Amino acid sequence: MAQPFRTAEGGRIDRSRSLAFTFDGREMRGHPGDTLASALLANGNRLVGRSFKYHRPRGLLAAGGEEPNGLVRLRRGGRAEPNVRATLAELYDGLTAESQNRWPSLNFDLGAVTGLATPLFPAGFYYKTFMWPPAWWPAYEGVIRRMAGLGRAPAAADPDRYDHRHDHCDVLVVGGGPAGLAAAQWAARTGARVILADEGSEFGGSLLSGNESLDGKPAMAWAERILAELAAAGNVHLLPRTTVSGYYDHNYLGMLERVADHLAEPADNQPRQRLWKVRAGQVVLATGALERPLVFADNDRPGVMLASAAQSYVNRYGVRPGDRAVLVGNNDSAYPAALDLAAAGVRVAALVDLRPEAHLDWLARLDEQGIEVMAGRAVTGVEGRDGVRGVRIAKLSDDGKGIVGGVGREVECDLLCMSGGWTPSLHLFSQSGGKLLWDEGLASFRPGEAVQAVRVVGAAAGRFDLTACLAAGAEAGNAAANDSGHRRRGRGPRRPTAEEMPPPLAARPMFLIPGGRGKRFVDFQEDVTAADLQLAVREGYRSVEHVKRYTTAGMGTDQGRTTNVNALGVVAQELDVSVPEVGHTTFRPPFSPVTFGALAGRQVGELLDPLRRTPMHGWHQANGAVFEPVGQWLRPYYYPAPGEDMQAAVNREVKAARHSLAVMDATTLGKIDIQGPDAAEFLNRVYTNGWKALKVGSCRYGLMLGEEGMVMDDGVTARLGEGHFHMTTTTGNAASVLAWLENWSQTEWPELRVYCNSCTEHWAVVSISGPNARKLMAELCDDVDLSPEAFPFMTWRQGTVAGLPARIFRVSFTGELSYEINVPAGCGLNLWQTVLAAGEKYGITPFGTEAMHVLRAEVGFIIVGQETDGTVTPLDLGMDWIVSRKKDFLGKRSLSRSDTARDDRPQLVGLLTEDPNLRVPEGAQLIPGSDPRPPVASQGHVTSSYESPNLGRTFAMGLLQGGGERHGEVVHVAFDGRAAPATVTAPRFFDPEGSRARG
Amino acid sequence: MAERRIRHSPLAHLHLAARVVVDPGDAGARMSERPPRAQLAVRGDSGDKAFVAAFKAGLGFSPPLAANTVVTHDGLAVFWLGPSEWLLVGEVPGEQLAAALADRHHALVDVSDSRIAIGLSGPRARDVLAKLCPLDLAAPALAPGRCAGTILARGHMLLHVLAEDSYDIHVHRSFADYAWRMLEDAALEYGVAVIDGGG
Amino acid sequence: MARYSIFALARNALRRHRDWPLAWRSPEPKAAYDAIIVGGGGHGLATAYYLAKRHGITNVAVLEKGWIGGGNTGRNTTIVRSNYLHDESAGIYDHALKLWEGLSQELNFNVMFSARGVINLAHDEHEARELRRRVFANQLAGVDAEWLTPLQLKEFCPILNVDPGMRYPVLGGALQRRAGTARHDAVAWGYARGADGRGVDIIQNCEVTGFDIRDGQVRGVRTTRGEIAAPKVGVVAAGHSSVLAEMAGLRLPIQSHPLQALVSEPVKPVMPTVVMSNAVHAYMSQSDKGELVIGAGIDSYNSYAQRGSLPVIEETIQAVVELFPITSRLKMMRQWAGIVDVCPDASPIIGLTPVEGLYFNCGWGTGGFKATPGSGHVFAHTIARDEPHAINAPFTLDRFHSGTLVAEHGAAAVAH
Amino acid sequence: MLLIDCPWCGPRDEVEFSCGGEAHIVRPPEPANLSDAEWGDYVFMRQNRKGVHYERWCHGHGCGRWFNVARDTVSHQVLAVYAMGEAPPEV
Ligand SMILES: Cc1cc2nc3c(=O)[nH]c(=O)nc-3n(C[C@H](O)[C@H](O)[C@H](O)COP(=O)(O)OP(=O)(O)OC[C@H]3O[C@@H](n4cnc5c(N)ncnc54)[C@H](O)[C@@H]3O)c2cc1C
Ligand SMILES: NC(=O)c1ccc[n+]([C@@H]2O[C@H](COP(=O)([O-])OP(=O)(O)OC[C@H]3O[C@@H](n4cnc5c(N)ncnc54)[C@H](O)[C@@H]3O)[C@@H](O)[C@H]2O)c1
Ligand SMILES: Cc1cc2nc3c(=O)[nH]c(=O)nc-3n(C[C@H](O)[C@H](O)[C@H](O)COP(=O)(O)O)c2cc1C
Ligand SMILES: [Zn+2]
Repeated sequence: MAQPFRTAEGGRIDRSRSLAFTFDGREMRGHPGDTLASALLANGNRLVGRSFKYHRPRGLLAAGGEEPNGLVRLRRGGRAEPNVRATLAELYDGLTAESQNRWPSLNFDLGAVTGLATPLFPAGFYYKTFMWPPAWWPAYEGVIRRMAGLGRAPAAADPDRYDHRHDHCDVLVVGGGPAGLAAAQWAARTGARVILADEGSEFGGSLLSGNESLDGKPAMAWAERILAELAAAGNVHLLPRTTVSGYYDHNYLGMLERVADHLAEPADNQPRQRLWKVRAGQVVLATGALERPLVFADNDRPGVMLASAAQSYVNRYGVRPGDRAVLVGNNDSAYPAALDLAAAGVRVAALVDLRPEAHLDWLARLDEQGIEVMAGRAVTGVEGRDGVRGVRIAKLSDDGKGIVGGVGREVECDLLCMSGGWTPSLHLFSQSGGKLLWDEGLASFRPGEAVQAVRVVGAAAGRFDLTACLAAGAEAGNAAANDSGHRRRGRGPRRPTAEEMPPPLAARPMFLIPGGRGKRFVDFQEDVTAADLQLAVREGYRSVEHVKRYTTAGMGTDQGRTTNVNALGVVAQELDVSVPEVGHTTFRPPFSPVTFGALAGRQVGELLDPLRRTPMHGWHQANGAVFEPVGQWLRPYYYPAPGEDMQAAVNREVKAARHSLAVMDATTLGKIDIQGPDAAEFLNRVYTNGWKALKVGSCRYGLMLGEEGMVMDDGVTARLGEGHFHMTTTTGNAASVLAWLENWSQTEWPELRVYCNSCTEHWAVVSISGPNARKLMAELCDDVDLSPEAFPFMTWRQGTVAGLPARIFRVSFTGELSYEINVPAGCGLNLWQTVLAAGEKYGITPFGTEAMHVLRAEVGFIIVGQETDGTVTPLDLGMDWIVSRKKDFLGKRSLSRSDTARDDRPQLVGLLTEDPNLRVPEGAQLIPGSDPRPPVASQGHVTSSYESPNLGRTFAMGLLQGGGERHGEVVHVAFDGRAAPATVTAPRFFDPEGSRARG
Repeated sequence: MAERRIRHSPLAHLHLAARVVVDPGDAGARMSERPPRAQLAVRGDSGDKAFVAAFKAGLGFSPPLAANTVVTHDGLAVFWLGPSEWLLVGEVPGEQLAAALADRHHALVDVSDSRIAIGLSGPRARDVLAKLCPLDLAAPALAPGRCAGTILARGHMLLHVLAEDSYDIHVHRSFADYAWRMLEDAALEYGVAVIDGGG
Repeated sequence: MARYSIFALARNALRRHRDWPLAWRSPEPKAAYDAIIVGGGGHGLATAYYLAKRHGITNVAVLEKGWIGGGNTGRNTTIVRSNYLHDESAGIYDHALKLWEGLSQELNFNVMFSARGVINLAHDEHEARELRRRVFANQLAGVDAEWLTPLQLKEFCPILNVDPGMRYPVLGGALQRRAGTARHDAVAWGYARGADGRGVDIIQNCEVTGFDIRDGQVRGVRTTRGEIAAPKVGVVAAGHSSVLAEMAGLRLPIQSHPLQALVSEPVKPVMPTVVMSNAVHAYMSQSDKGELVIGAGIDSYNSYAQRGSLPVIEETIQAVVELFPITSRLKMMRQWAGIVDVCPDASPIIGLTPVEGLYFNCGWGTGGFKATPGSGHVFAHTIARDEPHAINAPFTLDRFHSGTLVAEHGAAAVAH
Repeated sequence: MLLIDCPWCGPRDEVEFSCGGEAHIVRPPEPANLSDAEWGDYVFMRQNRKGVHYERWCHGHGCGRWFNVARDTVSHQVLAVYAMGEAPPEV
């Protein structure tokens, strides 16, 4: 298949191989080395997309990452990716791409009718209309939403893998053009650890697209030599296809490596993309400069292109972007571009120089090629809708603000190349905190003083001659390495010399070209015209930030890379101030859009967050447990028998605990070993109750408060020795309680001799509960006297259980006779299985967290985080008995604040609904009356609500205003428009004396 | 009842033994589960000379006092975890230490079952680890023989550098499955071989 | 003030949009005003608007150190809802929501308030309990709220992942249908235009550097553009509240943290509502322009730099990809941060201070955008009458002494 | 991502630490003798400086030690790191 616009020779493509691809279903061919953009052009396909707002036909403006128009949907199915820059999409065999933002097709787009009504759609028009009638806004909004947006998101999940990678280096060089290569070479020669990253598929930067020479040879030959040297050096990491996307605090940079995007799909186990997170000692930014478009009427027609892009297409890709070209520029760049085009067989109809005088040296060279140069003139209009057919060239007035001598002449052409000057690429420098300074000569910003350890070199620093770029790169690379403590021994690499170029002639900054009637686009992607910017200013949106937000200039996927400076120029002109007075908007990461998948890395799906497993986890799984997430743990929620629903299973588990024997995996409880002569004093300060009198061998329940007086955690702590305690915490708070203890002991009470060590992970805990618990224990343990007198409630013993060394705690969260058996975690499964086997005769039943909750609620035990929510004091819980009056403790003073001491605060109560079968939802509200219609002031809420097979009815607990004094009163439980009467009771429903647990 | 410990590995459900190969071939990463070892947490003030002397006496050699260092002696590795914290792994002289430290403020906690170690080695071991850990693995601070408490993805690890391309990754037992999966996922790109973790 | 309408657009189109009036003037500051508002964010501008409109106090200046709306008003994820837990909070946020519902018409400026619903997901029993508690509390307070099952959620938001095998499965969610989003910048501009049209001077690039306080009474402010006198000064400076308080010799219980957000590239509509998740920490909506607007968490340290860090963004996107798997191949287009004024009980402070004539409105933290109209409305009342409106009476500074906190942590953990 | 120089372990990434807010707050020795206002100030009022901020960090994923940091809240530059109990340095 022919590629009509492919040059006969040249370029960095592999002509020996041909690749097939499709665009909007049309089959075409290209070569390895092509991008989708260059291959489309080679096939004569210029129309690549429709614009955001007006749906104007658009072609390629650029050849690199700054491309605003050529955004396509690449690949299909779960691999479909919207908004891909065709200029960065490397061609592979079988590539499929689709155009975007058009319906039904790219050539015939109904959306373009909005183009007819464009006068009604100036900047910010939507703020001024769609307000009437108010009820219609959702409909208006629906239309706006459908018109806006660019590509379509894929409909299926992404099959690819993404990787993350940390790295550290002495010198990170960003940009592998001549300046960056020189910097990397010089830095590497010192032995420093160097990373060189470039967005492109090949290193070389602008050298890939130009045809400069170094030491009399093609400059790329030099580049290849340096690359070979760097590749061979052990201390250099070369990262092509890697965009440095963000420059964060303390020289931390984010980079996106496109590992497999140039392939049809990643190889097995190969990530598609990799996010690098680099902490760099020193950074050298050699990010180059971007050519600016010129702002004239209809400057967005397909076939209008940056001069450097045209050069890139012919030189790098062997593609003629047109047959007959006109070039227009305000600086020297258009001249070499004209020569390169001519050399590639493009007929160059004219070169239009905005400057009053042409560049004489270049003029001579163009003359040789028979190219007409027209100075003091500008392109003021473009013919052709779907592609350039000709341009209008008129004479500029002396001040450049008008046209003189009529509308000018029309020149036929199908390609218009423009150069509006160069903008150093300073996004990363600005992100690093460095200030940008306006440079009048460049008509752009250049880097000011650095704030972090960063240097800017080459075109990014506003230096455009090759020799100077190389010198600056070398110097910066060397200095950066020195600053990171590495020095070269011996002489530096030889500095190449570039061929002599004609001396530059000052550019003529001109942000707005007069004449013509069509729209003058400043931001191609966001469809923002000069008139939009001017309107914003006229309406009072004068800050550059307001202009941006009102017009959306610079807010597209390219973040206005090619257009920001032009926009500032237009705004400055309208405000009649200088550009630096206007200032610039903030550069933010990322430099180029970064795939969500890459940001997420491998922490998706089951690796999203650690899933903590107890030693018995596998058993629970194998035995059909339904799990509930508690923090990072998964805990058995209940164990349904075949055919059982949750309620039936829970009832069965609850009954087993009350009537015979049940067993729970309590391993997830937090456990902290506390040792030291001052351990008891320490506990006295962190718990509300007293600890000094606790006997060795005994346990005590404790409550911890924050300094604001609210319950933070609870648990049982045992005294193992005079200065030795074993504290337990709730599952969810294990880490935060340890941190809390460390915080106080290290920072506030360093004089207390105490050490806290987490031993949560060391112990597996099997908790057996029920009237038969002692019998079972007796079978498993023969070295502890289990009699109630010898081993009473709230004590602990060291012993051997099932042949395992164990700490046995006689504590109970279920209100039944219970033993919490702690064994080294590696033996946990073993103990669990032994207990189950031995308990079989008692019908031992494993129970999950739900049954545990029912059991503890029946006997009125609270759960921190359920009965409490960070606003509840121990007094609110009716736990005055645990609040010491004698000593100070954390949070104590807060309890006597005027509000906290009020007696009508929400207080914990029991609730028995009139209907014994009604299980009210947790969270339901408590109201005095029976009418739940709003507005009703709530008096509290239900914290826990269960069905109890032991009580033969439902029951609940709740926090009720002044509830402590309201036992016996009937209140209403309000939810979902209902109000169910319920009697307020004490929050204890079963075994009020607590004799069962003590038994 | 006589003691009869049967220890289960927190990685048992992964059936690693069945995957063990003798020749890892060209796999970039080799992973193994290390056998369980006794572990003891030791607390005391490294600024207290008498404590340090007693600690040394209890060990029979000088404990590591510099940050992120390990002293290994006769089957016992002593890891510096912090200025008042060490982890002993291996032939732990528990009673000897308790006796030696009796007069100084200290804490000894048996944490033998708290952590397990995953071995990671092979030509790409460092690359694998660098995916999950923010430390500069090439820095002198992590030369062979050093250790560091740090991050492994969203978990915590005690990293022990055995050699240029060989690490022991000590993780808490409940995180072992997560750590293994994360490491293996990170290593897939380079090829993974499960090898024997030694006895 | 010329009215905005489709007819005005058509008329102006004929004149090539040359004659649109200024949305607001840019006057030089006068020597004295009846009242000064410090901070030209949404809350400050709304305060000025209601002072002029409801209280007839028009000799007012809004002093803004940068550009109006450039603080958190211009950088928030625009979630508007009123389903807070406590009656005090529901009171002020629902007051605001009612004002939102007619705000475009009131201001004659389309603020694009879009009642597309806001969903809060529950991923464990604890979250489900807390969310349902809120639903029930809201039902009593007259704030619309309903509970959706995973299947109903999927229907309401088809791209949501409700696979029971998720690491943190979705157990259900609370939906407030009247809630939604609004166009944040337009809120500042609409109030500015409305206030300016009633005589308020909006003075940008004017930083307050000190207060003139004599005999316990405020007399005016010092600014980078000179001294300006006023017997009443209302400070609405969000992340900078502590800095201004210190100038006035006051202490606030506020910490300033960066709160981050990001947008994806614009895509065609995929996200019909707003989804917020606490356990899998992220929240997401889609703007009318097409970007997915995603909120992250706060960075843990105090900061006045409006920039955040990469790890917070990574975690957020991990959550987003988990909740919305089809977003994996979309791309982050821009990330930024705002400085939020975090109060210990996650509720604002609105009212009088020990200095006579000096009022503070702050502590909105991560969730004050939604309150903008209501906050401005009651703050104007507070300034005009020198006493709080019933709606803001609970939000005193004194509550940190008495302990009468309005603890909205549960409702505010992902508080936007 | 801040780089924080742990006094023990050396420079480590911010994610290894937790930030504990303002440093040098002393718990009142006799809380019972304080007024509600004085106690409230101790519990809730915190410096929130724009500029140099003295704060506490804990190296939770490393040595577990708390220490003090002087940091600029605008530039995020870490100006000093010093031990618990030491007086804040002039920066
Ligand atoms: C990323 C992010 C996401 C958020 N998401 C939501 C959300 O989804 N929903 C929600 O309800 N809320 C959200 N919020 C919170 C919300 O943005 C704020 O609470 C709200 O906008 C505060 O408005 P404001 O007018 O008080 O403050 P701002 O808009 O910050 O205005 C304060 C103004 O005071 C000015 N100022 C400061 N100091 C001085 C001085 N000395 N002199 C003069 N002027 C001064 C500032 O320049 C600023 O313009 C979010 C915030 C952030 C940062
Ligand atoms: N005649 C002129 O007016 C003119 C103008 C501009 C440039 N030039 C020429 O261009 C050359 C400048 O060399 P240079 O090395 O400074 O720049 P360069 O343009 O050659 O190289 C810059 C490189 O940085 C890469 N890059 C940019 N941002 C990046 C990022 N965020 N992440 C990764 N990679 C990124 C680009 O892909 C590119 O390869 C000189 O040869 C000079 O003569 C001439
Ligand atoms: C709701 C919302 C939507 C946004 N959409 C875009 C967008 O489409 N394109 C863009 O570049 N920035 C967008 N931004 C980000 C702004 O450009 C800007 O980053 C943010 O307002 C913070 O300001 P700053 O970056 O100038 O400090 C959006 C911000 C918000 C709050
Ligand atoms: Zn440390």
